[in-house]
Amino acid sequence: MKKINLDESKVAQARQVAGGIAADIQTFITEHTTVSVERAVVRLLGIDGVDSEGVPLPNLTVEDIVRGGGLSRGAAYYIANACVALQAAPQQVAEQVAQGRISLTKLPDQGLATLEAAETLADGAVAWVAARRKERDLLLTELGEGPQPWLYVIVATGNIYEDVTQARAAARAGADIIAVIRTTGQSLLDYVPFGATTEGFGGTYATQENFRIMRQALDEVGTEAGRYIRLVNYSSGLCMPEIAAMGAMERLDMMLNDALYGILFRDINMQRTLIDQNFSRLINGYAGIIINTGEDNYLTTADAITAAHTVLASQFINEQLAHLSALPDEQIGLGHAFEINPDIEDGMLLELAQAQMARQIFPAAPLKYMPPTKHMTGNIFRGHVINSMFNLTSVLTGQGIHLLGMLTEAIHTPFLQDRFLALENARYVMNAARHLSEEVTFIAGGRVEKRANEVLTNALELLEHVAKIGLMEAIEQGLFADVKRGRFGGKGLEGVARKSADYYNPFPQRFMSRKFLSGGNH
Amino acid sequence: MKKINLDESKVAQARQVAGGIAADIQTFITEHTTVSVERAVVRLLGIDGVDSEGVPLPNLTVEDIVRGGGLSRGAAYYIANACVALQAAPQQVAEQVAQGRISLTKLPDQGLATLEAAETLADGAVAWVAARRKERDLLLTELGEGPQPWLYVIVATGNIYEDVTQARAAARAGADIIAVIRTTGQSLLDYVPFGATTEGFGGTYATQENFRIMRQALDEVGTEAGRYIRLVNYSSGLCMPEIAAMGAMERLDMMLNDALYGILFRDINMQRTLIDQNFSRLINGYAGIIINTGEDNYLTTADAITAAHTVLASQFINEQLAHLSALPDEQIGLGHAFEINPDIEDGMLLELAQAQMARQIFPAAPLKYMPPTKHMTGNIFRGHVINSMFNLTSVLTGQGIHLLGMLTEAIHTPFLQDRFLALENARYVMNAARHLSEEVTFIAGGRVEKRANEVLTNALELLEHVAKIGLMEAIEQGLFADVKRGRFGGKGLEGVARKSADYYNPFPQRFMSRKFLSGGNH
Amino acid sequence: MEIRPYGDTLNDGAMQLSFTLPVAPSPEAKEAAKQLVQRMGFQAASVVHMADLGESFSFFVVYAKTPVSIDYSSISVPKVDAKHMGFYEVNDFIRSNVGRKVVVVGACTGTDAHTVGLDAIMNMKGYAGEYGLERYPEMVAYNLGSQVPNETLIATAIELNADALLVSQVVTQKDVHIPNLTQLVELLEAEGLRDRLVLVCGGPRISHELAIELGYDAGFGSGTLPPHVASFIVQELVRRGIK
Amino acid sequence: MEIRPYGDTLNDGAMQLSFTLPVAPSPEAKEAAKQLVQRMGFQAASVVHMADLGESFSFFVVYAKTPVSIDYSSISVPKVDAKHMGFYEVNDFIRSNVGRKVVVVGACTGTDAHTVGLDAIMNMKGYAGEYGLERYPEMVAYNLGSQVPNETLIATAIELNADALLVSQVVTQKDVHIPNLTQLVELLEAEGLRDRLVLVCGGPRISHELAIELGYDAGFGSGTLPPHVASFIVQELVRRGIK
Ligand code: B12
Ligand code: B12
Ligand SMILES: Cc1ncc(COP(=O)(O)O)c(C=O)c1O
Ligand SMILES: Cc1ncc(COP(=O)(O)O)c(C=O)c1O
Repeated sequence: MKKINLDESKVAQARQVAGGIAADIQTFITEHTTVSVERAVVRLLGIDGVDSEGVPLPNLTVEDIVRGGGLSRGAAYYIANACVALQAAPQQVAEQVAQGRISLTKLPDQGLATLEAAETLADGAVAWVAARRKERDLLLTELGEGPQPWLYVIVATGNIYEDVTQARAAARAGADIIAVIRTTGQSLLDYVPFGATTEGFGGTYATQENFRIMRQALDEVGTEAGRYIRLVNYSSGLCMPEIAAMGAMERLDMMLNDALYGILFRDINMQRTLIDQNFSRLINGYAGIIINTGEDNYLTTADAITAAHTVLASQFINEQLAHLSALPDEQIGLGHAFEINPDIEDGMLLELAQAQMARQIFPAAPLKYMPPTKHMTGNIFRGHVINSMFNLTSVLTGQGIHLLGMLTEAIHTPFLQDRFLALENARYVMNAARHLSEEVTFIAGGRVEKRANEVLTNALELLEHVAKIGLMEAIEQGLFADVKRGRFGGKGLEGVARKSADYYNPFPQRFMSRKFLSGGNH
Repeated sequence: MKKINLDESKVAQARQVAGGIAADIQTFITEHTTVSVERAVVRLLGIDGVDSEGVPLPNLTVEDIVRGGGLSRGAAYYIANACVALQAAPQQVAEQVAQGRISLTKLPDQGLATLEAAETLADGAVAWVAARRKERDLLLTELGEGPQPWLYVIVATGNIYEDVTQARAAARAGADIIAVIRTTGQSLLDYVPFGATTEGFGGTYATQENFRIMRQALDEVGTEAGRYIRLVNYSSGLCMPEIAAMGAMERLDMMLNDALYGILFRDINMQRTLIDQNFSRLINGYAGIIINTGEDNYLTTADAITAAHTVLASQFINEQLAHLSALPDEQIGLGHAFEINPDIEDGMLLELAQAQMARQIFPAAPLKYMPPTKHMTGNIFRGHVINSMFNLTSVLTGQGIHLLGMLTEAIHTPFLQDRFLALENARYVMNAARHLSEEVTFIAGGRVEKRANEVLTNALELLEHVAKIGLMEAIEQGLFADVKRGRFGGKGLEGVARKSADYYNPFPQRFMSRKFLSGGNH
Repeated sequence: MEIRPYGDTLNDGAMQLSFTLPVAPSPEAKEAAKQLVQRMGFQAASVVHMADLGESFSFFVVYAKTPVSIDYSSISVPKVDAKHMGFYEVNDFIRSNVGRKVVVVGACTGTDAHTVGLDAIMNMKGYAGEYGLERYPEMVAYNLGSQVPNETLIATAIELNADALLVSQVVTQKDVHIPNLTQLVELLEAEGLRDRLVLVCGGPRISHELAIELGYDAGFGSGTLPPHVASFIVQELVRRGIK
Repeated sequence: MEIRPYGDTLNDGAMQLSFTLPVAPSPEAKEAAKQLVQRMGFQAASVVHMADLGESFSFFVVYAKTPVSIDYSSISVPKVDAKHMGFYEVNDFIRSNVGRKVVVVGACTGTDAHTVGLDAIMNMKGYAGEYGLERYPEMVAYNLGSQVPNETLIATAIELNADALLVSQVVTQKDVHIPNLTQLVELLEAEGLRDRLVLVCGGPRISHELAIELGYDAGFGSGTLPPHVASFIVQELVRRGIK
């Protein structure tokens, strides 16, 4: 089954070095919280909705705590305390905060009752997430699912109702996974918009209501098509943990969720993102949500041949950080991409080497394989062919999550027909080559094997360097994606707080211990 | 280098059985001649042109001999005899025949002088063909050629001048080979039209002038592109040997030329075709022309999976018959095709098995690989993708001559843009996977290997059956392509004659002995 | 109901076009492609790709929006007017309504040598799981094969006392099929045979509409199965009172 | 010279189209596709493919012929009006004609985060073998990166005493780039800065024509290389007499 001989000692070494990098940063993470982590807590405790100005209650609530100097203690304590003090549900508490009638940090401490209330509320939230997870398991058993590589398409009209039409059509045409792309710029909003939305550019707002609408549509069409259809959104940007919480409650199945992406590609402050990713992954892990990391992005700015090792190095780091959030390998959809310049002789050999290498190094991960985008042009016919080679590479190397390339990638967000043609392309290629991966091996000492080992060696070197200087310093030096980000630069640093000794968050322990989930991991 | 383990003993056995079949039929062939063989002789001796009614002089000349009961003696004797008798060149002799001024069989025998004249004329003809062959070798050395698989496209506008434009454009876009498709129905004409033509349906008339026009255009564009561009036509149908002669004189590089195609697919009498193919191949062999056999056609009427072995069996027969015409392996472009229903799971595995099997069984032959046609539909996008898998299969299994699939195959003869897109498709795929064939092997005992051996076994069985009953009987029984043809049915039987004891043809011996060619077989 | 092409928003009119212009690639060529498409009435034309085809030709891919719409409720398509019957039904229908075997003669006429389509309809083994007409016990089917001159087809029809003629035409380049199909009707009329025969043509570019226009009783395109054809023939025979 | 699309015969007008209609596949849907194309003025329309996209949508591939032609000699394309100079030439030009370093400020403005295109023009390492503006010794280039509000760009331009602004816009869905590009011009005019700056925009869907229309001095599309932009900036500066 091993198609290429990799230097296994280097694989083990790289994993160990990455483990060190992750452990190192984890110390920092555990000592901090952020506004977004606390808003996620608040949401889990049952607070939702907006005030008369449209400002989300989770924001108003946490801002109230920040104003009162209570962020370092965590929102859970204050919400529970208010619930006891006012004999009200969290949502009512939040409404009173919104109306300016109370200030959470000013209410008298309710002692043990507060703690009990918090634990009860937390149990309720966690049980709900567990129930949604079980619901998914049930539907998966009932409806079944498509074979891997799962065909993943995006919808991005900006209008959730138009998205629904397109998503349903895609599911009927063979899609296994639907991602609702977010509108341009949402990742930089420090709040999550509310309600059903019909206005977005290049994508549709991620809101809890939009999640619900799409979830229902996919359940319906999945039942008709006899196949569970997975729903994806973005646990990424300034609201990473909040969206994880929303997704857990609305039974999303996957989340784009990367430890470094926001830092490098959205200039979000690195402390903020590193702390946020940890809590968001705790949620995703518990909810049975598969995360998709964003290593493909490295290859949109850098060259896919010379930067291949940065992808692998980042995958190791993402994997180790995910483990620290109790994400099992089966939920770590590490990203990579088919982005080598199509004009390069033997480019397919290199793509195969890189894809097969990832497959062997992360055998249990549902690898997320991203299509050619950078080298796509207005030549839709050639683009369609390049996508067919991507499809073949994917099925030949046993990828897990296969994001379909669009023939109009360089032109517009997909038309209905573009997505259909992409699905048709993949269905044909993957069906015709369904078991080819069981038939083919690469010769020992050949170009493919050499390339894979070369990438591995370079990744190990990079990781060793990062371990020496620490992850934050490495990012400051621009070791990933050629982008330099300062420790104190970027968006969202103001939302970071050091936890005080009395910091309280009832969720991590429940998520880690898999409370209410029978039999631990899955 | 052997990607799959084939039962080599079966390969050897199949080749031996096919050798027996060919030897058997060769006895019959050697005893006969046809009007078309004699018209080819007449053309080689220098007769061309048409009379005032547009009837070709080669036809008028040979008809005159037939009328005089001289066919069984062969045309060469009569032409040479007339030349001596009238002290005229062959062309002048033919003109006099056309004007009804002489009858060739009625001229007095000129004794030894006739024979001498014939030998001199034949030497002149053969030397001319040899010179054209050397010209090709020279151009190949000067200009070089593209790597295999050579990209082969067709032009088929019906108008030779429009064809030239399209051919030149194709060469610039990467084509290595241009085939001018013949107009519908030309294969059933028992004469070769004359002059430059602009009216054809689904193809352009094969005429010597059209050959010349296209040859010149390709030499020009090849010089500009720095790559020798090969020209193809059809030595097939009722005028098989004549067209071979024309091609040899005009430096064509390849000829569609199959021992059975005309019988099965054009209902040409089997005796006629079998005799014709032998002389046409003698010419092609000497002229350095690569023949393309037509086994792909079996898969347009029958299923590509169940009939795969008929392709292989026919390849063995074509190979053995070609050897009997002194065609070296390097000039035997055995045909096969990528025609498996694209909806079949693991269809690519079967295609790879069949293509790789052919590659290994005929290692020196420049295999002619034909694209998907039967399962192409009006869905040009899907068709383009299917063609990309065909392109990949070809480069992965080391095919020699690669006829490009058109995305509009089911719609119309190719538009300029269709051909361009096809070339672009192949250039991308073959460049990106250029050396993939050196990297990949198929596992022992796998589906691919099993399939190849299954086809081989079935082909051997079929050949053994054919050997038992003889080739003609096999065709009468419909063992090839499900088509039954009677020994005395079909078109062109009237043009067959048994050679008399004094039959004379100065060419076969010259062609076999490679007279005027340095170093024998290339 | 007015409908218009759909890209990603209802009635956005979005369409994809590709074509070649007989000029070498240049900014002017690209502009010409755009203006040409605009002159056709398209809006928001965007030339997303220009390629050099050589020999002073350029290829273009264009996305544009059409303001044209069409009233979908006004569309009506002439269809073969016959109840669809299966293999057994057709044979029963013949037994009860004709009372003798129905004679069908088929051919690929003119220079056309594409027999696979006609074979699909006629051959014993049939097509896509449906038996061909040769297998129908209440039919006698003769398949004359390829490149049959119209004259031969008619002579054979007379000789075999045919009830129906099936003509296949696959090559349609430069509309070669039109004169060939027309000539058959003219010859049949000249011979006074037209009314005595059910006349059917088929092929991937044949529509029922075109067939009617050319004087045929029915036309069958891509995806036709033997029972479609059999159903039509027998019902048409009975409709005409042919016994 | 009137030109028309070319399939395989001069002036045959052959074109390929594909589009979606918001109706389920049916013979009527296919006919609607055909009639729609005919209504657009196409002739000999042939619907060669119809596919079910689900949710009552159908996809069509059509080949048709257009009678429309265009006078190629009448086409003129507004082009960036500057002699093309290379890296060394540009720097020499600045030395002899400006006499000081030229300050260039670039940004991906609004919500646009596509920096690769602007980086290709500005970054040290350059693009397709050509150095970016940061490498030009006679230029001082500042790349503000992505998602820069127009206000920030202007403030920075003032602060750095910029000679030229480079604005990149890649996301064009629903024409988001138009108001954003327009707003920048308006803000610059309001500040009285417009005439003091060479204002350039670029991106894959930006044409010089569009740029001019929106009040820019030049626009650069796909395939632009750094020296194209540098050549224009310095010549425009000198043309305006900016020292
Ligand atoms: C197989 C094939 C061949 C084979 C034919 C073998 C044979 N014995 O039939 C061979 C290799 C011999 C061949 C040769 C040529 N072919 Co051809 N061929 C094809 C191909 C690949 C498939 C056709 C086919 O078998 N389809 C499958 C059948 C089942 O479908 P069908 O014909 O549509 O039939 C269905 C319906 O239409 C209907 N139907 C059809 N006939 C009838 C009749 C009746 C009465 C009824 C009721 C229904 C009916 O029912 C059938 C079942 O559903 C097509 C391309 C394509 N993918 O379509 C080109 C194609 C048809 N060929 C083409 C051409 C040009 C040729 C040649 C003329 C090329 C040349 N110059 O040499 C030659 C000459 C043939 C000749 N004289 O006619 C062109 C035609 C272009 C055009 N529109 O005019 C095509 C489209 C390829 C192309 N793009 O250039 N061809
Ligand atoms: C890489 C990429 C990304 C990367 C960007 C990384 C980065 N740091 O730049 C990431 C992954 C982050 C990304 C994200 C998104 N993207 Co994006 N992306 C692309 C992609 C694949 C390539 C763009 C590219 O780098 N091209 C290479 C450069 C060199 O070419 P260029 O930009 O054309 O630049 C040249 C010229 O145009 C010109 N030029 C460009 N700018 C300037 C400026 C000046 C002053 C001058 C003189 C010249 C000039 O010179 C350059 C060199 O020749 C394209 C698809 C494609 N293949 O084109 C989609 C694409 C541009 N993205 C798209 C979208 C919708 C998005 C998102 C909005 C999706 C979402 N909702 O999340 C996000 C959000 C980004 C945002 N807020 O803007 C759409 C835009 C659709 C449209 N027409 O509106 C595209 C077309 C993909 C698609 N089909 O949907 N994307
Ligand atoms: C990990 C990750 N998060 C998020 C995104 C989407 O971008 P944004 O954060 O702008 O929504 C991507 C895009 O590719 C990604 O890979
Ligand atoms: C061997 C051979 N000869 C000839 C032809 C062309 O057909 P025709 O003889 O009708 O020109 C083919 C077509 O595929 C062929 O394979």
